[in-house]
Parts: sequence; structure tokens; C-alpha cells
Amino acid sequence: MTSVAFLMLCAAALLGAAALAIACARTHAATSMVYGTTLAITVTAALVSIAVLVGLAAPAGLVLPIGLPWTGAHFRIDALSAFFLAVINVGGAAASLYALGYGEHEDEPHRVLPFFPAFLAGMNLVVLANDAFSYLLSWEFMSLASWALVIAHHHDPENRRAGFVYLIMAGIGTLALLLGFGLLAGADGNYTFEAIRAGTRTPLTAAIVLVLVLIGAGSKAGLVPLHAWLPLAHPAAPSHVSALMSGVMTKVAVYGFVRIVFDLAGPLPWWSGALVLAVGGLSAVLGVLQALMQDDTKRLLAYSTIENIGIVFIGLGLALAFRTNAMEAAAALAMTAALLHVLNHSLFKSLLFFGAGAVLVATGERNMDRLGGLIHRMPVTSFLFLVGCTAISALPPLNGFVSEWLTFQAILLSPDLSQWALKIMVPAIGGLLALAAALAGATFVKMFGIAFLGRPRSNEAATAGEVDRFSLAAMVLLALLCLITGIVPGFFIDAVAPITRQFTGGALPLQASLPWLTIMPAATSESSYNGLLVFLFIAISAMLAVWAIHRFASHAIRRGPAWDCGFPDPSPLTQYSGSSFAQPIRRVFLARTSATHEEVAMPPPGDTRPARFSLAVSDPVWTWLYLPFAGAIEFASLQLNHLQFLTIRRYLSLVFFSLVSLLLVLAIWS
Amino acid sequence: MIISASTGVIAILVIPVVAAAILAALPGYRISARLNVLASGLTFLASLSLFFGDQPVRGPYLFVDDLNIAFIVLNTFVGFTTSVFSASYIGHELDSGRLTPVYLRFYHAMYQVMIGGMNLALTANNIGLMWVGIELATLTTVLMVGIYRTHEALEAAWKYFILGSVGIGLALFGTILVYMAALPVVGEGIGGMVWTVLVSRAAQFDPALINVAFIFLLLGYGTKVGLAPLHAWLPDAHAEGPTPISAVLSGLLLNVALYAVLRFKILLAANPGAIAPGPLMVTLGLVSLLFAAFMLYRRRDIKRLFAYSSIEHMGIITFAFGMGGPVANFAGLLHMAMHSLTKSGIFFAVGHIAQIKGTQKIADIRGLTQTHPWLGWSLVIGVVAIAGLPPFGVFMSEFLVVSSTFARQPVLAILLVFGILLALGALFQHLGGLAFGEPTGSIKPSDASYVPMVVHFGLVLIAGIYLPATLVAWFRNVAEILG
Amino acid sequence: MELISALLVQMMQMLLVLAAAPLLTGFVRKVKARLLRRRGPPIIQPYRDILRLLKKEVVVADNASWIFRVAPYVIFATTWVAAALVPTFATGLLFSWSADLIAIIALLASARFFLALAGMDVGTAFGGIGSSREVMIASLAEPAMLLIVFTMALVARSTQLSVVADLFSTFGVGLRVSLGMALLGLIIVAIAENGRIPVDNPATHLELTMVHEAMVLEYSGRHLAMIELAAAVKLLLYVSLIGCIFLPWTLAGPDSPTAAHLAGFILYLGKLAALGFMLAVFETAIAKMRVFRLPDFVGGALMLGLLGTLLLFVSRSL
Amino acid sequence: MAYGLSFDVAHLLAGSLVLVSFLMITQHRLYSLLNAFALQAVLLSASVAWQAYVQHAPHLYVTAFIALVFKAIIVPVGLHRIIQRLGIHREIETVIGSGITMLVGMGLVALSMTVMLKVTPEADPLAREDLAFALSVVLLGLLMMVSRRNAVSQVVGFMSLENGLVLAAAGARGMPLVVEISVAFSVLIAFFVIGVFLFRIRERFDTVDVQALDRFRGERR
Repeated sequence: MTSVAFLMLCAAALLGAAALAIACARTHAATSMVYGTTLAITVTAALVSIAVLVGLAAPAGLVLPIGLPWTGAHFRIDALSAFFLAVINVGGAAASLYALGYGEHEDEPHRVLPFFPAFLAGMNLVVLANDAFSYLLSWEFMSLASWALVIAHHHDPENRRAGFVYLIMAGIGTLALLLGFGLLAGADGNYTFEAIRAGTRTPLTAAIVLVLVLIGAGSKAGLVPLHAWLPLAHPAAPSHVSALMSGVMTKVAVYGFVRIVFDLAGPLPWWSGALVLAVGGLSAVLGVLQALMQDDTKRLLAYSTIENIGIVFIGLGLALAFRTNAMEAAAALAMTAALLHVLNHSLFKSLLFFGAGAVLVATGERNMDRLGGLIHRMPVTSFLFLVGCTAISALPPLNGFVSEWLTFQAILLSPDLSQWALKIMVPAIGGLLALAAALAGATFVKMFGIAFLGRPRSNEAATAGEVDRFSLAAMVLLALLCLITGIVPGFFIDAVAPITRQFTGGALPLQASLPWLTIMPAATSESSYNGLLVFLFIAISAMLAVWAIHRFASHAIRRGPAWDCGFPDPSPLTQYSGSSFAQPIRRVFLARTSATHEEVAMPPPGDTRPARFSLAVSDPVWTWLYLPFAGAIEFASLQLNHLQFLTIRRYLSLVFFSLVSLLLVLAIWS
Repeated sequence: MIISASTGVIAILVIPVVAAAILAALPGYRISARLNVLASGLTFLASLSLFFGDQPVRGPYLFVDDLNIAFIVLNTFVGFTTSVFSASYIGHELDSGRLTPVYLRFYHAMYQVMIGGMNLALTANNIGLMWVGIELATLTTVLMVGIYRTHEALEAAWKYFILGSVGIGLALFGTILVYMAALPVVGEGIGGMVWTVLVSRAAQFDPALINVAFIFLLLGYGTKVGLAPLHAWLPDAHAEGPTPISAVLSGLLLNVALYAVLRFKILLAANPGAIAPGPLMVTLGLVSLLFAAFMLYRRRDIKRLFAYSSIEHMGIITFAFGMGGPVANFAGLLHMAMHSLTKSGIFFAVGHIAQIKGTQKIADIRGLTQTHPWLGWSLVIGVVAIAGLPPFGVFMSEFLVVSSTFARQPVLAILLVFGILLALGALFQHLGGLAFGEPTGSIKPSDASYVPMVVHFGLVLIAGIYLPATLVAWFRNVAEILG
Repeated sequence: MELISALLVQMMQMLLVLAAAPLLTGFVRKVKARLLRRRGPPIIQPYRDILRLLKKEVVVADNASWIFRVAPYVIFATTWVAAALVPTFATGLLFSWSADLIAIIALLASARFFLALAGMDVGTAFGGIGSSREVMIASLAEPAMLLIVFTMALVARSTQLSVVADLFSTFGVGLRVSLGMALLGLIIVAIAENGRIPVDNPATHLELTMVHEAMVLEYSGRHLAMIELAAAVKLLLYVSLIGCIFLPWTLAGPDSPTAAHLAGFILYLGKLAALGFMLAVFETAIAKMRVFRLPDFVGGALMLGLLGTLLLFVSRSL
Repeated sequence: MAYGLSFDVAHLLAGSLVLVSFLMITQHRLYSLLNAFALQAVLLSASVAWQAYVQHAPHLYVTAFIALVFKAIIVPVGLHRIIQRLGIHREIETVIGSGITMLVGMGLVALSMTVMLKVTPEADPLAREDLAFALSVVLLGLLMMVSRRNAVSQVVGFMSLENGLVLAAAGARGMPLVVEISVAFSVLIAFFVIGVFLFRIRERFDTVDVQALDRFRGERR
């Protein structure tokens, strides 16, 4: 059986699991049964796709007599789809494992269980699809399933609103993609990817397609300014689903972008790369700034997803720019960076969402300002969460740093670009990337520091307990993967080499052959990085220090009250809160924007009431883009609505006028 | 084949008439409801026999070609399922005292007459006969819309009646004009009204005359299709009549009227000198789509909501046929079939919901998925399907319409997409409240049968994923006929 | 044999930075005192402090977690490794290729990450102040530093410090406006990162102005020693970074004779002294800034970095 | 001219139908309106009868008879009754001034002429003229429906519209189903009149309140 057939079977099995879940959603064993099944399926699917990626199994195609008549449903697996399938299914497996424990806390499992496997199946099918119709069908099916998961906790009107916004944005995205495919397929409707690849089109047409795909895939991936749904929808879902949506579904969008732009669209004008770069840089910085302002753990993570997607798109934009300048090696480097970041982000973002979910289970709180001191109550979770924070803050020796390092290396090749606009632009984007990285560090210092360190700010936080084994197992798995990807990135770079060879014509030098598992971006450049050695250095020198001190100096420890310059205050409320931690950066970066609105209610002298400080952080995109649009539609519908309340005579006059006007048209025309 | 096509044609015309006669005489609603189902079922089987029928029928009055087989099979099927639904529906109406047995007798008789009228309109080869059939169907629906005899019902019926009869007048004038155009070519007598003859000789007709004729026919039948700005009767008629009638209106009558428009479109297309019918239809279609999409937002009555969504979809279908070409026509046909099935299915669900909750106000219906999982989730599925989301059939047709249009007329395609998006937003805005959130109103379980509903949605689901090759081939023939 | 000597050089380098760091700190303090007409503590005072701290027992706040106790070692280790990767007196060290300039910045960033976390661990108001200000400064200093790195890397076509140093030591590069800007920016970043005046005053515990001190307020004993040492190493790192990039001519090549290494070593000490002196003069000449004036100061570095990168293209095209 | 006389007579009758339509548009009082309509019905039956004679189509006589009896006598009388019942006999109920109505009417006639005279003269001239007139009668009837508030006068408008249809149908030589159609329309009109009876409480279309319905549905905002 060919690999693709097997993977299709896996998708079918997932759909079967969904049906099974519908059948027995209300029984007691349903949760463990469903998640167990999905775990098994996703693990096998992941193994197969990895096998395809490293070349153990052959790429293959498959045509089913379903879907669009006279085209049929085409499915295919090549290096690119294999890579993304691996990402999807690893994430899916982790989520299933996590949900084995987490799912038990679900109030209405029958609103989650059927859609979870369907969601996974949808994502797998998107990546496997090889014709426009199957692609869009699976794409929208994926959106639909995730929508159902977003409104699983439907009693909260916020979640319903989130679901609504999400569905609208998904619709916009799908229709944009649909238009794009319409343009690619042409009037005579060649919807198979082979036919589209074969077709020839002008660079301008390709650029229009690029813009449409940027809207279509970007709205799903959460690129600014199409991101507004994401911080609403991702946190609304159950945490393991949030992890899938943030960590994996956004990657499916990236896949769509790569597939259409790099594979199908054909030659592009040079400025297309600049466009993608701009959008990516914008998303990276705005996303992380917004993330830093959030006090809701899961919403913070959602915004940081926007940032990381921005980083990925910076890589893709670079790849595009280099490719249009026929710099294969550089393009390969940029694309490798992007793909590696896709993998890394899917790992640590899932890990972090799992952590947030664990906190949610333990305390029932998503608001940081009611957490604190959890490192004492749930040590294992805190440690794993710390690993995730370090990884996402791009700190060596973990994996987040590797992909950003590669991106920087790609940026450093920009002087060879021939267009001045790009020459000037790329380093600036690099600056944005650096800014985003620094702010990400700040963001996760805040998150970990406020939620896990310090003293508990609420009773729930004070009495929290460690979560179940399955959840911990899932987090341990992901944390290990983060470490491995961080210290031996060479293998992963070699794994994605076939993809870059396929779409950019170049590839990085074989990394596994380099001494000490070093990675080297390009044969020419003398830059190199060795995660393993750095890791060992840090470990050894830390050990050394510890050993030396405990050997030669005192190792006595005395516990005492906090010193705090002599004025320790017992109330935990005197600790820094999330918003106060973010205040300096808020003042530096957002002071002049309309994004934040602070106000202090200071009682008059003699009044004993405490002063009140209130802060409102709003996403400018809402105020400047979405609300006006919604308002316009509201207005139009209000005006047109009067037509519902006319008298019969007026309706008759409508008929009369349309008749007369048509006759007039006739009299004038023919 | 046991029964040949011709007998099939006779059957689908005779069965309803006979059934109507019997039902008019028959007291007791249980038996008559069963008989109603039986008759509709038989009609459906007879229409299937048309599908398999060997020799095509080409009489001066009746004829059968792929185009109207498509419509007949669809109509009789939906008519059948609707009769099943209505059997489980009216019982409740009787218990709640909204209908008396006398009216029920009348209702069933009218139901059959309507089916018969539609079949007549569909099988007619004679444009005069087609006119008669459509008007018959319209008048019967007028009576059934007013059947509750409430203030509002009578208002709606009256509105429908006035606008309908004006439409009738215009359509007739158009028909006469067509005859006049044929007169010099075909000669006096019946020949001038036989569609097959007309279409064969259309090339020699006087362009100016059939232009005028087409405008009158477009407006006259367009009133029945519910195209804006001729739509005014539609929302109220849907909202006030018994729900089976709403289902039938959306699922059948609109299609039949559209069928008439298509016939004359073919006629016009056959004449080189005449204006192109396409742009007119495209314009009307887009206007209806956008208008209805905006109107959807402020609806507070659930049946009106879906009535407007019918206008929207009729707009899309008219647009597709107006664009023409094999792909667009195929999409139009598919969309029409999918819309009939889905919309009537939705009305089945809505009927039960309204009966349980005792109201049609959207604001008073909440959290259905919690209190009535079957109804609630069916409603969700229905809305998902009608909004054009996969894996349902409407998605496929909209995919084809949009993608094929964008390659030819980008601006139109963008308008189309905008309209679809607006409608999607409105539908889900309302759905969020209907299906989810804290339940309100009565939570008593419903004893109705969900079979028709489930069957419809099942078919739509299957069609969205897999269309049988024969069906496809057949639709493509029809698309060819439509040019 | 070859490997052994290389390894030896590497070891020497690591020990050297460790040994020289407090000396530099002491030296700067001494010079500052002198400039203020004070006698000031002896140069070796930092060694004494650290040793004394090492001898003392540590007092750990009741609700401090393991982070609080692990952080000092992590901070020290990362800083040390980073410093060890900067060529001090010789380039092409054994492990220099294992991490480039970007990695060095990232290592320092992780040190800061853990320092900030440690500051928030006990849950005191001051810890929060320190951490939040620290990350604010970092959010400006890090991008500035990276842009400066771009400027140099675009000239050297590599981010590997040894390569950069080798290239700059041959006069092939020539004088460039953008490199000047990079130097200026680097100095500003160095001041900000090491919490020197005007950004922060290492000698004060005036609550509302302190940044670094506020974070380590709860530390005592060997933990504090580790952190102090790390701070000193960090200062040394930046100084020798400036040294090896902008005064690279004294660096001994990878395969140069031992004499060259020796010369490089002496000259390196000279460089440290000179730069330390300049730092002291600068610090005495200028006043501490208000916290929210800092963005303008550090942001200046950011601007310089970006401008340098862009001017690079102009000067290249000439 | 083979059928010169027949042509002229038909022409004359058709033209006078249009004239009467104009007359009806300008009538303010319902009674006079009804009388005008009765006159139109008579003229219609005359022209239909003439067509029957010219085309040697006896079945058209039936149509003419129906027109005469039903439209010229029964309906007007019935409407008289209604008017008396409702006591609306001396109401002026035009929406727009009669002058403007006249102008619009002129415009409509002109429009129908221009549209119809595009038809190639080779086509049967009688049919052509007839259609032009019929079209204008139809349009004028529609104009009347939209320019009057009163249910009765709307019924009248609809009937004159339908007169135009019958005129056209009769003009179309050898057209089948004419009789059936006229019968069907008589039934429609009967519905109309009955409807007006039913709705006698709210005798005006403008106040036949669909708003009530919207209020009931709570969609009035």
C-alpha cells in the first residue's frame, strides 16, 4: 500500500472515530476511548509521514472518484506535505495524550469528542489534497470542526462571539483562496494541481494570486491585520484544542501559502517578497506587543502565536525575495529557517498551551493576576512550562533560538539582492525581528514570573495541585522534543533539505556531516552554531561552579522572611501584577498609540478610599478596521430594512418601475 | 422498463388530480394525510419512470426532455418528503386547534392540486399550458398561505395574491407576444405555442418582439421566483403559511417559475438578433443576492429569515444561469437541487421547532442543541449547508460558480463573493443564538418524525462529497441544452 | 599535540576572563574614586568581597523556589561561556566556532531571563520593579546590539567573532562611517547592559532608581557572589568585545607562536585598562538618568545600529 | 389593402380603448371611474367581437360575451354596491395629481409605441398596431393600480390591465386558449372583488396594514 493511501486511511479512521464519538459521546468511557483512538492513529500517521520525509517511503499520488465530478479527488504526498503531516500528527498525538487526562474535566464532552478527530482529519486532508476542490473542501471542513470546538463551551457569550468572528474570518479566507484558485485554474476549470502547475501565467497574475493567498492563508494563520479573530477563538476552545489551533492549524495555513505561492503560482515579481516581509515583520512586532499587554494566560499565548507566524512569514518572504533573484542557496536557507520555526513553534506553543490548560484545571483561572506561587504547588508543570518559555524566548540551547539564528543568517545574505528596496528593507525587518525576540523574552518572563513565581494571589492558586499523569506525559514529551531540536538541529535541517531543493532549487550543505553536529547556514559563510556544545558548556561550567563552591565554600542555608529593603508587606497584592510588569514597555512602545487607555481615580485628600487604577488595552485593528466595516454593514441593512415595511401599492410600484425601466432600456438599446 | 415515459407523464398529471378529488371528499385527517403521502409517493415513482423511460415524449401539449426531467424528479421527490413531514406536522396543528378538520380536508386537496399544477407546468410543451400550470400552483399556494385565517395570514395571502396576479398578467402578455412573434413564421394555430416548434424556428422570429416578450416573461415569472425587487410577497407568504407550504414554496414553486424563465431564455438565445438574456438575469440575480443578504441581518422571525435566504439563493442560481456556459449552468442546476433539498429540510426542522417553542421569534428560541439535540444540530447542519460550507452540496455549486466566474468576470465574482459572505455572517449571527447558549422556552420533547429532514440533509451531504457519474452526465446534457 | 595546545589556549582564555573580571571592576571603581578625589577601595577589593560572600551562609526567603537558588549558577555559567567565546588575546580559539556573535547575545539574554525571573521569585515589590525595568531596557538594547552585529557582519560576511576580528585587523576594511556608528552604539549598549551610569548606578540602593540591584535585593552569600562575579564577567565581556572588534590588531592568530600569544596577552590587559579608564571618566562626567528617559538613550543605540546598517549600503556603493 | 376596412375598425376600437384608459386615469370620483370602466369593457367586447368576425373565429364571440356581461355589467354593479356599503363614493384618492398622471400616461403610451414599432413592418400590421395599443392599455392599467389608494379603483385598474391582455390575445390571430384565459381571468377578478368584500374593514391597500403583520412579527424598528 502506498504511503498516501495509508495516510488517507488514517484520515478516514479519524472520521470514523468522530462518528464513534457521536455514537457514544454521552457514555462514561467515551473520553478515554476517543482520545486513545486518535492517539494511536496520529502516532502511526506521524511515523509514516516522517518515513516519507526522510525517504524511507516513496512519495505517491492517489485519485478517488469522489469530490468534484470530471476532476475527481486527487491526493498526493511529497516532501513538503510529509513535513507538515509530521508536524500535524505529532501535535495531534501530543494533544490526544494530553486530553486523555485533560478531557476528563470536560463538562459537556459530547460537544468536544466528535469534533476533535474530525478537526485532525480535516488538517491531514488539507495537506494531502492535490486539487483545488479537495483542498478547499478539507480547508473549510477543518475551519468548521474547529469552529464547533471553539463554541464547545457555548454558555459563555464571549465564546459564542469568538466563534462567530472566527467563522466570518474563515469564510473570508476560504473565499479569497477560492478566488485565487479560480484565477489559477482559468476559465476552463483545470482544478488539479498538476494542471495548475502546467499552466502559464503572467507575473502580475501570480502576484494577484499571492495577495489573495496572503488574505486566505493569512487570515487563518493570523497575520496582521487579519488576526483579530485569533486571540478570541484560540483561548475559547478547550486547552488541548487551543494547542492544536495555535500550534498546528496555523501551520496548515503556512502550508497552504507555501504550496500555492512557491509551488503553483509560478514566477513572481520581486516586490512580492517585500510584501510578505512587510506583513511578517508587522505581525511579529504587533503580535508580541499585544501579547505582552495581556493578563489572560491563553490569550497571551494566542497573541504570541501571531508573533511567531510573523517570524515564519519573514523567513518565507526572504525565501521569495531570494528566489526571485535566483539566489538558490540563500532562498534555501531562508526557507529552512521558516520550516524549522514552523516545527519549533508547533512544539513549544503546544507545550505552553498544555501548561496553561494544566493551570486552568488546577486553579480554574486564566487571569494571571489571580495566580502566583504555582511553582510550589505544581512543580513539574512549572518546570516544563519554564522549558517552553525559554524555548519560545529564543534562548540557547533550546530550539527557538536555532530557527531565529537561521533567519538572522538569511537576513545577513541580503546585500547580494539586486533591488535597492529589498537591500534597505531586509535589515530593517531584521531589526523588527530582533525587537520581537527581545519583547518575547519580556513577555514570557512576565507570564512565568506572574503566574508561577511569587506568592499566590488567590485562594485557588494557593490550594492548587499537580495535574494528572497523561497531561504531564504530553508536556514532558514536547519539552524533550524542544531540547532535542535545540541541541541537534542538524538532523532536522537535513530532513527539510528535499523541500528546499524542490521549491528553491538549492539546499543547505549536509549538516550531519559537519564535526560535532555543528550547523552551518551556507557553505560560503563562516558562521556556525553548535547547540550541543553550547549546551554542554553551560552545563559543565554550571556544574563546575556548583561543585567548586560546595566543595570549598559554605553550603549552609537559612530560611528567613523576605528582606525587601526592610519593608516586607504580607499582602500578596503588593507584588507586581501583570499589567504593572508590562507598564514600562507599555509606556515606551504604546504610550502614543490609541491601543492603551490608563486612568487613575485618585480620591481627594482626606478621603480614605483607595486610589483606583484602571487599564484598557485594545487591539487597534478592531477600532480602525473591523468596527467601521461592521458599522457600514449595519447601516446598510438598517436602510434597506425599510423595504420590508412598504404597502402593497408601493410594492406594485416597484414592479411597475422595474417593468418601465426595462422597457426603456429596450427602447434605447436595440 | 415496465411503464414507458409517456404513461409516466400521464401518471404524474393524473395521480394528483384523482388524489385531490378523493381528498376533497374524504373526512378524517389521519387517513387523508396517509393518502396524501401515498399519492405524492406514487407521483414520485412515476417521475422516476420518466427518468428511466426509454422513448422521449414530444406531443403538442406535453413533452419530456432532460431539462424538465431534472426538475420533475426533484419536485416530486421534495413534494413526497414534504407530504411525509406535513403528515407529522398537521397532527400537532389540529391538536393545538390552529386548524379544523374541514380546513385540513381543503389543505390536502389543495396540496395535490398544487403538485399537479407544477407537474403540468413542468411537462407542458405548450407555453400557454405552462402558464396555466404555474398560475394554478400559485393560486393554490395563495389559498394555503391564508389557511390559518388569522389576521396576519390573510394579510400575507392578500399581498401574495395581488402581486401574484399582476405577475400572472405580465407573464400572459409575454406569452401572447411570443405567439405573435411566432405567427408570421409558424403560422396560425397551436403550432405557435408549442415550445419545441418555437425553439426550432426561433431564429426567424422578429427580435424586437421577443425582446419585449422576454422582459414581460422575466418580470412575470420572476415575481414567482422571488427576485428582488419583485420579492415582496415571498417572506410573508413563507412566514404566515403552514410550514409544509413554506417548504414547498421554497423547494418547488420558485424552481418551477425559474424553469419557465429558463425555457424562454433558451428561446431568446436561439435568436441571433435578440438581446442577450444573460446580463438581465445576472443583474437581477446579483441584486437579489445582495439585497437579501443585507435583509437577513435584521430578521426577527425565523421563517422570514430562511425565506430571505431563499431569495438570496434564487439570486445565485439566476446569476449562474445568466452567466451561462457549461460550468456555470451545471453549477446552477446543482445549486438549485441542493437549495431545494436543504431549504425544505431546514423548514422541516423550523416547523418542529416553532411547534415546540410555540413561537417563530428568533429571540425566544435559544440553546436548541441543549434541549433538543436532534432538532438543534439538524438546524446547525442545515444552516451550515445553506451557507455554502463543506462538506455539503451547496459548497460544490458555489465553488464552481465563483471560480468559473472569476476567470471571466472578476468584478461580478467579487460582488458575488461579497454577497455570499454577507449572508453567511447573518445566518451564523442568528444561529449562534438559536442553537447555543442558555435554553429558553418550552423544553418538552417533540414526537415528530425526523426522517424527511434527515433524508434531505443526508442527500445534501452525499452530493457534497460524491456525485454519481450518471447524474453528472445528465446534468451536463442539461447544461448543454441551456447553452 | 596540536589539539592539546589549542585546548590549553581555550582553557587559559576561560580562566583569564574569570580572573580578570573582578580586577577590571575594581580598577574602574578605583579610578572613579580617584576622579572624585577619594582614595577609594583597593583594586583587589572585588576579590575580597566575593570571597567573603562565598564564606557566608545564604539566607533564602521563605517562599523562594528552586529557581531562586538555581538562577545564580545559570546566570554565572551562561555569562562565563559567553565571555569565553569572545577572543581576548587570541583569535581562532578551539571552540570559537561553536557559537557566533548572535549566540553570544542570546547567551547574555538567557542570563538576563533568569535574573529577571529570580527577581520575581520571592514576590516582593522591588523584585518586580527591577525585573520589569530590566526587560524594558533589554527590549531596546538587544535589537540595538543585533543591528550593530549586522553592521559588522555585513562587512565581514560572517557573524563569527574570530573571523570578524581577523578581517578587521587587516586594514582591508578601511574607515567607515557606519562602523563608527556601530562603535558608538556598542558603547551605549554596553553601558546599558552593565547597568552603569547613566542607566543604572551599581553603587546605590536608592529604591526607585535602581534596576539591577533591585532584582538581586534578596540574594546573599554565595548566590550573591555568583551574581556579582557574573556581572563583572559581563563587563569584561563587553570591554573585550569592543577591544577585539575595534582594536583587533593585537590579537594573536590561531597558529601564531607563543610569543605572539604572550604579546597579545599583555596588550589585552593594556586595552582593558584603557577602556576601563574611559568608562570611569564617562561615568563621573555624567549623571544618572530618570528611568523613563532611558528609552531615548538606549533607543539612540537602536537608531545608530539601523543607520549604520543602511549607510553601509551607501558607502559600499561608493 | 385587402382588409383595409377591418384594419381601420380594429384600429379605431383599440385606439378608443387607450383613450378610455386615459379617461379612467383622470377620473376622481369612483362612480365616474366605474362608468368609464364599463365603457371600456363595452369597447373591448366590441373589438373582440370584431376580431371574431374578421378572423372567422366563433369562439372569440364567447370572450366578447363574457367581457360584455361580466365586466360591463356584473362587476361594475357589484362595485357600486361595495362603494355604497363603504360610503367612500365621494372620495378623491389619487396619490399624484391628475396632471402628472396624464403626463406619465402619455410617456407610457409613447414608450409602448417606440418599443412596438421597432417590430419589422413585415410582421402583420394589424397585430403590430393592436399590440402597441394593448401594451399601452396594460401599462396604463398598472399605472392606475400604483397611483390609486382605493381598493376599488385598484380592482378597476387591474381589470383594465386585463382588458389590454384580452385585446392582445384577441388580436393574435388563431391563438388558442383565448377563451380559457378570459374565463380564468374572470375568476381572478371574482377573487379580487370577494377579497375586497372580505377586507371591507380595511378597504384601502395603503392601510391594509402589512405593518400590523410586521408589528406582530416584532420586526418593526
